[in-house]
Amino acid sequence: MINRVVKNAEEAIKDIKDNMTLMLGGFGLCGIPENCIAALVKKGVKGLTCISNNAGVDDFGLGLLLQTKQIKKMISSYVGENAEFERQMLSGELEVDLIPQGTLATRCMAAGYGMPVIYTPAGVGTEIAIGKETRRFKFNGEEKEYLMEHAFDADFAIVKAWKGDTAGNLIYRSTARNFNPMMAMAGKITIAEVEELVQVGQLDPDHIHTPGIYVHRIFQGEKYEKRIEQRTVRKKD
Amino acid sequence: MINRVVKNAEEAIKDIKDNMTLMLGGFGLCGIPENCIAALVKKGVKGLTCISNNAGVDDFGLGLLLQTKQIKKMISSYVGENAEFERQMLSGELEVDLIPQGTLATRCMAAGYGMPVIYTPAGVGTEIAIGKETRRFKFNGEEKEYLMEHAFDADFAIVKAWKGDTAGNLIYRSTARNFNPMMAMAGKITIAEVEELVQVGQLDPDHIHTPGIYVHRIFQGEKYEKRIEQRTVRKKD
Amino acid sequence: MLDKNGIAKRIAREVKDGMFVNLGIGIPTLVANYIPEGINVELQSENGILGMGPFPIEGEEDADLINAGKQTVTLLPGSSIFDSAMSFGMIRAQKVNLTILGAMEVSENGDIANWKIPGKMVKGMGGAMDLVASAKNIIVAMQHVNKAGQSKLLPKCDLPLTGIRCVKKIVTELGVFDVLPEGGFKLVERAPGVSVEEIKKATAGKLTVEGEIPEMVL
Amino acid sequence: MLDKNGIAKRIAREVKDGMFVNLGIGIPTLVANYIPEGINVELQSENGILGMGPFPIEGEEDADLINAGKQTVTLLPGSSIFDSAMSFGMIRAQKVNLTILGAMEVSENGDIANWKIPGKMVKGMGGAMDLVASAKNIIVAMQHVNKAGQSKLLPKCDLPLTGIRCVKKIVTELGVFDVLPEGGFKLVERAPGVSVEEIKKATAGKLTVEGEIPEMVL
Repeated sequence: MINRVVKNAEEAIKDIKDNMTLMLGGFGLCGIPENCIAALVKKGVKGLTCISNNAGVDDFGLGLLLQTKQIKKMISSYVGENAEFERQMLSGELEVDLIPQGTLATRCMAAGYGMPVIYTPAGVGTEIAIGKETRRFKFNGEEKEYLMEHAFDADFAIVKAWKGDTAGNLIYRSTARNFNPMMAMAGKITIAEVEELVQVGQLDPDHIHTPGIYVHRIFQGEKYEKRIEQRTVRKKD
Repeated sequence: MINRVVKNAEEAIKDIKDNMTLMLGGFGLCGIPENCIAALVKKGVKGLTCISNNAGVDDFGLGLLLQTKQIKKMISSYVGENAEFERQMLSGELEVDLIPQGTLATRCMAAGYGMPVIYTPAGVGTEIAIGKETRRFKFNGEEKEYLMEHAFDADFAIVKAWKGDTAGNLIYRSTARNFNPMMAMAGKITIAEVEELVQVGQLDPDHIHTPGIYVHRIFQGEKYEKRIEQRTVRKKD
Repeated sequence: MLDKNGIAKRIAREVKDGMFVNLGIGIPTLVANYIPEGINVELQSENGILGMGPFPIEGEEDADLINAGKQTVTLLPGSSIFDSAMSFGMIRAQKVNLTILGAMEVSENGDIANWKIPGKMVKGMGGAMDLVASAKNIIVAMQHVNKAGQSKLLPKCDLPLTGIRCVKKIVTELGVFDVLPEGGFKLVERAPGVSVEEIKKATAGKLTVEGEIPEMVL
Repeated sequence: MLDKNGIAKRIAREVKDGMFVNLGIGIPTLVANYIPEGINVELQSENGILGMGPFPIEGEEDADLINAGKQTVTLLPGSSIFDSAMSFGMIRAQKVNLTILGAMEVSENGDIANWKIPGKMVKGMGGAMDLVASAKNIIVAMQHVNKAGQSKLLPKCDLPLTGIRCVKKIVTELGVFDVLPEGGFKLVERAPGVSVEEIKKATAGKLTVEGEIPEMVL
């Protein structure tokens, strides 16, 4: 097996440079690469384009990189719950490309699956469709219009998994999976941080969500906060 | 949960009619729906179009449906090792559409993912490209030509899994996975036969390969032969 | 007049046995509380769940287990987890039978606007554009008029669209409306204590009222 | 002159540390036996394996675990299993670094034919068309001439093509050849005991021989 282990987040991100394009896994604050985000803040790399479904909250997740103004452009589907984000966007400091969530997921998948473009009906007839090539196709017995959307082209993908092995194989836990598998497949260089790094042979090959071929660097992260954005509970019956 | 259980293969395939299009999972004889194939032979339904990577061997797998001349057309990537197949094809009794294996897999995936077409470079410049729309795209920094390929449109998908639960969730074992997950997603009606059918709650949600939403009928198969096509071994060191 | 729970309760009746249902944020989320016993449905959450359960009992929240509204949830026996590409794949491939979501505006021909108020609110569309572009059966749960007192059932949407010609049914605090294939809102039921006149006054788009309109019994 | 194992042994030298490699049926399969100690590679099998191991010990064959040639195999620690769509996805996305496969014919410009003899053999292309269309580094392992004694290194392929302008290197029983970007076969090494004259005679396509050609040492 090919060993993909690096020491820590600092080493994993050492060659991320100003003005690069990064994909970052996670949905809200769930399944985000906390250690790598902290290391990016510390490194101070600037002018980043970040492809991420959300932009974190003011003081956690990608919100940390927004506070330090390291992000030039966000490509996301939903950016609510973030006052600093809103301020930067409205003042024009931050470029924002809002795209449908399924389009975001599928453009990542396209990159990972070697498909230069995909077609989706999401956004047809809306401002999302402006300037985009459209085409009618029949699918499932129904003809309708689709938008042509391009595979993302990211320098790095940074993902968070639950368990990983030294060969880079990853297993996610529950809905912390979300965008992580597609982004892992889509990066030119993919960095994975995991809660638990194990030796090869300890993960069941049938349970691997992301095969190690997609993962160039892996390390065991530390001090996961795993903050909950909307704590909702019910009373015991 | 929605209960997807049917009694047996006969009940599962009861509404498969002459001249329908079926997808059948498996690679060679590995991971094929043995029970459903037997039931289709017994039912005697004719004029079938079968989308399957291979065509079995003379006396097993889809070879059984070839013997009884129930198949009108095969859409496959590799059909070697099957004398009756060759005879029917050369005599013109059997229509055969040979397509690249990745194209076959991806046309199934496209159906399951609601993508009317996909682009692939496989077959560019070959006889496979004849009559197909081509287009140049840049991917991974390289511009090249791609073929447009359509999502499959199958009446039924018939797959084989290792374990399944009453809600239709499926887990495959080792390389018996192969085409089964994509085909399960692609059928208008999907039938799954499993070696072991369990109650809901017994499969780990993180380990499910095919969510039950794709599976319309599930049953526990019997008497799996699981024949090995090429038994290759080494001596103990 | 219905309150939020009333709207949810009425919509719950549209949920049939064996359906896979996606519930949006807000009133749609409440629908789950009113699905009748004996009706087996599975809830899909577009961040990657089928078979989503209720909120967890206090103390059992799991940061790794949230719904598309980022709320902590639970999994029912028989649930499955998948990635976002598969999630929207099953939405595009129309495996999800029913989508219930909120709206700021709906037009006579079924256009919906629910993601942006230019110059004011730009939180993003999330998965809404994907859902409305693909779902075969879309029910909108919303207030009949906005905070400024203007009707949200319009001849044409003023706000940026989320999707076109997609809404099939609308349930508001005043009643239930079918969006007609040829265009226009057809009044199907009145909310308890609401008159046809009140509904007409609150509806800017073309409203069809045929015969006696029954008052709903919840 | 090399036998099949000699060809495999020579090709094994092209396999570098850290590579993901797809081996075709026949001679390419033998390459796995000759990868030097200390060179860590992972073998991909397009039916859905990364980290494929050797054939099983007698009695330990598993019908559910086969390679793309339908042979029983094993998994190494750190292997993973995936479906055919992901398998060809990683091939198209060029995550597999090296593809080694057999051929019936190769042309000067790197075209390859290996799946069909019209009117005679039509077994299908399997995954070959996908592999040659996407792989950045393709090495062909084959006999230099066919059973009729005709060269398989041609100005232009006669048989139906599998892919165009894709083969980078060819290893036959007679020697090692680079396919030049501008077209033509460049002789890189002679097999033990084989003369440049013999190679010239057996090669129908344009052959470039520059300076002294070393005899390979295996």
